[in-house]
Amino acid sequence: MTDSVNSLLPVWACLASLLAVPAILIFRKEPFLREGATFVAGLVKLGFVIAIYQHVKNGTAVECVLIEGPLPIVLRVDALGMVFALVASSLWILTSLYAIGYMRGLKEHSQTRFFAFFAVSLFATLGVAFAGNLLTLYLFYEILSLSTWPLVTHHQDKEARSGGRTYLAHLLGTSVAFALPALIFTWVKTGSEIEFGKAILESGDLGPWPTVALLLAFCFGFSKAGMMPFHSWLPGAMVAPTPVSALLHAVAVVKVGVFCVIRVVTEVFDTDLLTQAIGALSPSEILAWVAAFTVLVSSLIALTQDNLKRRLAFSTIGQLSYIVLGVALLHDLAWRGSVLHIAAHATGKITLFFCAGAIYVATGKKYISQMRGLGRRMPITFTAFFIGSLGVIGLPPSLGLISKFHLVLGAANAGQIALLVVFLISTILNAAYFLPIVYQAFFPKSDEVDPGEAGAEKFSWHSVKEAPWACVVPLSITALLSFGLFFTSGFLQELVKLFVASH
Amino acid sequence: MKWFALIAVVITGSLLIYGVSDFPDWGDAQSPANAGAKSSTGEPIGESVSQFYITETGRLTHVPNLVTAVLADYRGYDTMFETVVIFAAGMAIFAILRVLREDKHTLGPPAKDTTADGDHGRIIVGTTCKILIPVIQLFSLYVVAHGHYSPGGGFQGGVMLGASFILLAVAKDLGSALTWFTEKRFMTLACVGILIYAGFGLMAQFLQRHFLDYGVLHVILPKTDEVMARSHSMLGVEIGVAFTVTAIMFAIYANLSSRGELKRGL
Amino acid sequence: MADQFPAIIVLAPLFGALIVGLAGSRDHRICFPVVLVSLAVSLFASLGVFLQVLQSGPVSYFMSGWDTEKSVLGAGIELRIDAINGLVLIVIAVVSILVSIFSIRRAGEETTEKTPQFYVLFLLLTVGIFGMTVTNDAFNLFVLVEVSSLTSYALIAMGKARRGTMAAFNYILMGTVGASFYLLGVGYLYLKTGTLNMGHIHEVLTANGGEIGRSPSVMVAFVMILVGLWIKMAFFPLYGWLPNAYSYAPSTSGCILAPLMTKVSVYVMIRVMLGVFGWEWVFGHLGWNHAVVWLAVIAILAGSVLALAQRELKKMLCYLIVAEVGYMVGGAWLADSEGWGMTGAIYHILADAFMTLCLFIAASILVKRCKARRIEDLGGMFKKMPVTMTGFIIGALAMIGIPPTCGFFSKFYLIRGGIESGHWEFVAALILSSLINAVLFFRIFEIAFFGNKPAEGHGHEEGETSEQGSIGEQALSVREARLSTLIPLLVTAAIVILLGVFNGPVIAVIRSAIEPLIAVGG
Amino acid sequence: MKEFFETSIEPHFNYWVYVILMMIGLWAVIAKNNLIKKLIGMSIFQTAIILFYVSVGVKKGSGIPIIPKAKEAAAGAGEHGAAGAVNPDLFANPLPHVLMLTAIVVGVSTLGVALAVAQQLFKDFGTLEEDEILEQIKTADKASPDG
Repeated sequence: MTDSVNSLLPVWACLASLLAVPAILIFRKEPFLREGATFVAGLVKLGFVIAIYQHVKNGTAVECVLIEGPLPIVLRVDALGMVFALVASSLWILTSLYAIGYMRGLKEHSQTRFFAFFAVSLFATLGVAFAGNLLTLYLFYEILSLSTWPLVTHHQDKEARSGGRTYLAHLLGTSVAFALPALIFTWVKTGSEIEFGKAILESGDLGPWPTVALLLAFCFGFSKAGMMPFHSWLPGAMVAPTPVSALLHAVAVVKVGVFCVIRVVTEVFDTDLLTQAIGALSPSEILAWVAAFTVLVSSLIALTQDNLKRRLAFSTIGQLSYIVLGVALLHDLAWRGSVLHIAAHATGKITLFFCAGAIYVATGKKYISQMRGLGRRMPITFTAFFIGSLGVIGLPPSLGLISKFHLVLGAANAGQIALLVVFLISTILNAAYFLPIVYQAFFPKSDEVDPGEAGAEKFSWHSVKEAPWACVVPLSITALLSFGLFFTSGFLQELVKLFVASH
Repeated sequence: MKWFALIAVVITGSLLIYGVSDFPDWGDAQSPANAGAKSSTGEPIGESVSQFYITETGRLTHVPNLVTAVLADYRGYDTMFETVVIFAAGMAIFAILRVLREDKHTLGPPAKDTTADGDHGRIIVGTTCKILIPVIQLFSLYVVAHGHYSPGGGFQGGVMLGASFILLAVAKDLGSALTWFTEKRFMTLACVGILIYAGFGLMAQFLQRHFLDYGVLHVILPKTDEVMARSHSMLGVEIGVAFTVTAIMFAIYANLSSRGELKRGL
Repeated sequence: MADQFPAIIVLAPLFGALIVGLAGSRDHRICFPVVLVSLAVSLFASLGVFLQVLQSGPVSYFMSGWDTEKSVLGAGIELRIDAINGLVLIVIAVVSILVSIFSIRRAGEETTEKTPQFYVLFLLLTVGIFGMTVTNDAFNLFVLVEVSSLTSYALIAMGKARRGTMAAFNYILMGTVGASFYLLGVGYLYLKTGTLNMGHIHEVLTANGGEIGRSPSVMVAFVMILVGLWIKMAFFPLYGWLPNAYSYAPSTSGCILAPLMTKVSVYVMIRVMLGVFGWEWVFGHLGWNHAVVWLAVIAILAGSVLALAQRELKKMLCYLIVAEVGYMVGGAWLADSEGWGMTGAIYHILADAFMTLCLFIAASILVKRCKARRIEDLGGMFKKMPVTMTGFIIGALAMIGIPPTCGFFSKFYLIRGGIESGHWEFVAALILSSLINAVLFFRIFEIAFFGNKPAEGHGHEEGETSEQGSIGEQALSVREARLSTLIPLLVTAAIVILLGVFNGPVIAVIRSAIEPLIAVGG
Repeated sequence: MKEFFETSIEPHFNYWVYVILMMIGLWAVIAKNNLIKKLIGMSIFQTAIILFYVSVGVKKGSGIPIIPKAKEAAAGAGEHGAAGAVNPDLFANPLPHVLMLTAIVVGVSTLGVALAVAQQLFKDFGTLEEDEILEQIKTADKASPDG
């Protein structure tokens, strides 16, 4: 157990973005002030998060009990939450910048609504990161599902609506049907104990089969983690504007899902519970194999996708399951890898999404097959794309290397050779679905003009320029971040060690 | 529907009969209802309310008619709401039926012309009513006032008083009954009746006692003690009840018979 | 003064009704202030008495001063307020004040010159509901049930819709049969116990090892009372009167009836179960909890599925009420040893009153403003009536059970009760109904957010000026509702959230009140 | 049969009658098609309960619950009984009568309101037969679902 201090800082960190909502609504006629409000809120939020970091890095948790009673609402920041909060709040600022460029570049409608719900969803994301008990976690999880729905369906057309329906049906449906009963069951089982900080369910509380059922109920219930078979909301949600896909479906929403899974595995179940034998397997191994299955299948599906954003979506599903898989290994090194991979994948994937969006803004192209030779016209974008994909694949120099290294080591040390192989195969698959894009963009095989395209649109490659600066700058920064964190990952590693040490 | 009704009736009926099977015999003076519940060993559980009423009412209220005493004093709160129920019914019928604006669409077919009976009928009926109505009204006042000593009271007297107006409306027509007993008057009277009732209760509250605790009113009523104040106040609330009942009985008749137009009667 | 609070709660609206009745027809403008003041007095008295209860336990008030010193128990009529009905009283007062504010302009429009009569009936309805909640006399309860029923028949039949009149007629038949069943049950009890005071009846039934309680006629009495109350609260097989009655009633009537009538009936059922027959008798001797919980499960599912089949907004909400009644009855009958189900049911009474009110006010505004009886007519409402829709969404989220609204927490406690008592079917039904509600309401949100038909293409618009863009199917004349209707809506929405966030103290109060009742049974 | 009659029916004769009366009323409420007949059934139903209550209060050999010279009796003159002032066995139980006075009033009020609603229905639909009213509602629904 770590020490803890009482402070209102977590509350302010959460509220910073929520308080921006009225400002955004008030300035709905003044785009500059409106987006200014978003920025200010983002900076303030990051400031608060950094202020909390000063406590957390010393191993003290920052706690704030909002409501007491049998169902308390508690914010409590520990190292794990800190990692996630740092990632989410810093990337929000960049995404806001990018969103301005993207939305203006495409002259999107209802921008006020967009920015307002964006701010709400960040509020919920930090709420999840700082949740001090299962109930608070669930509460912010649901707020996040609801506040991102208007973002996903932003285009309001038929495709967006059906995407939105799938989105809600999966996220809300699974959380109510699986996570909520699991949560209440835990609450009942332990006599109203749902606080994080030590294992909620102690060894001997449950038999092996109930453990498996409860574990899977939690993991499928928090279906933002995208584990198969409850993954199909993610590709569906790609109909959203790219900044949404970037922040929410590479960073906030999906990471909230895996974050919840990490919390559940590490805080709800005692390790003894997860290692009870059921035949040849243990509950954690069952979870690991579900995740491994997801990793492989989603990577294979990603290979077949031509729509860039869909390919990224399936890649995300795979990467999320990496993290789940790492957690399920129940090994220190693997846990460190998992948490680091949250940051690594976030920076890498957000770069990739930014690039996809920039390409769309500049050319209107969505499909990979249309992007041949585009790298020469948009060198910055595609260089960033390359760096981002390195991060996701786990090649040096990127944070992804460090996280995957830990994961692989963890698998080896835990004696799970089969799962180690899964990691390796999927890394190859990752490379197989990312690198050709970059290759084709820079070294087109055929001529620049695709004959099929030319007939229809008379599209001229020569007119293509880089996307507006507001798009290019953020994606450059995130690319640099992904690159730079490889060298400056020390503070993250410290946090991760703190997290692992506390369990 | 018939089959459903049959099933419902059979089930309910047999359930009720099943409950009847362990009732005490009819007319048993020692049944729990009449003499208080007793355990199998014959020990009483709590005190019998019914026996308390019979043995103590004389001492506590000086009212010979136990029904009146229970109605207006012990369970006076119930009775007040009983009056409120009547009042509510009057208001409800007004709210549902009353036609306030001349609206051609809501007008039904015109009521039958009652003069068709001819003048002979009118004269006989009219004369009889002239004689009967004052007698009825007088008797109803007696019933109200004498409720302490004989069967009677506010409800019974009020209904009779209302009936006398209804008789007038039936015998002549609604219009002539309404010329004196106008809508405004009977609606006001209905309110005033409950106000009298509740006012007695409220006065007791102002004198630091519980609602409807008439005993304390002896400080207001002249020449009374605690017990007689109860007796007198009961008369007061009975009069209030009579007001409301009279008014609403007539209101119900007037609205129903003229389809809410308060013009022509039946 | 303070010891008169229990009587004042009931009397304030009564005198208000009389004043409105006397003076209202001269000048309609005095109606509303009188209504507001009298209800505010009731609220004040409710709060006062609730504080007394918290400090020094249940409060008894003997009408006509016939307390146990001057007479025997049961000779006079006793009002009795414990923590649970203290809470219910506050809810009733708050709900009725909010509805009265909502009705300022509405009542005049919907009742054409019968405004004073409307307010008289409105206040008498609250009198009846308050009275049902405070009384400790089984027969007095019947009288007050009739006061509230008669007024609600009239409030429903006042509307112009002829289907409303037919619904009111059915309601009268069902309601009268229900009340008569109740009366009959009380008669059976009186026959066996010789008293009408609920506490006294309980004493007699449990005395000497509960030998009187074991007789068949007491069982029949319980069944009669239960069936009577089930009709009043529209529990599953007996719900037929409710949907049409509430959906075709004038909106102000619907808004006061829907949140209060069923909820108070459920409270009365709980009071009869715990206060008259007792925990041990109902769950130990009778032991029908499995059957009733299954019935509740059917009620929940049937209500939800029927709601799904509706295309009219208000009717959909009415079927949801049927489902919610299933929640409460089921929760009350879970009979887990720590009484979590009962706690959840009581908390849900409070929560559901506000949830229903929130949705009904919002639905009434929508129906009125844009003539949108049907769900499809709500296209683009979020743009045109953002405040109303915000209220609607909060109410809807509470119905679905999304934290931090009160609907989530009540479901939470109910599910806990289900798990502890091993009624997994009830847990499953609750979750399923949550999911159905989610489908139900998000169908509406989608239409309200984005218009009726999907927009053509991507809806790229020129800047901010044309934000309404792709939605405009409805006439643009639809604007936000009046302040007098928005204020109650928003206050209700705020309560829905606050009651959820601060559920802890409420639950603590409920627990402290029901724990002794459970302990009595052992 | 005779034994059954003597042990079950005879001592409970009033109660049997009330149940039968009540079921007649319930049958009419559910099964009759004409709304006024339904209301008549409802009244029978309520009246049956009144019979039940009044039967509860009966004591064999007692008189009406009016105690002449109440004051003197209260003062302890002991005209009627040995132990106390008044022998309760000589007077019928007043409570059921009071309750039924209330129930009668409630019944009358309900009937009044129900008749008003029925009259309104006749104004709206031109008939008081339930099936015809439902038919009209159905056809109106088909014509314009919002009506």
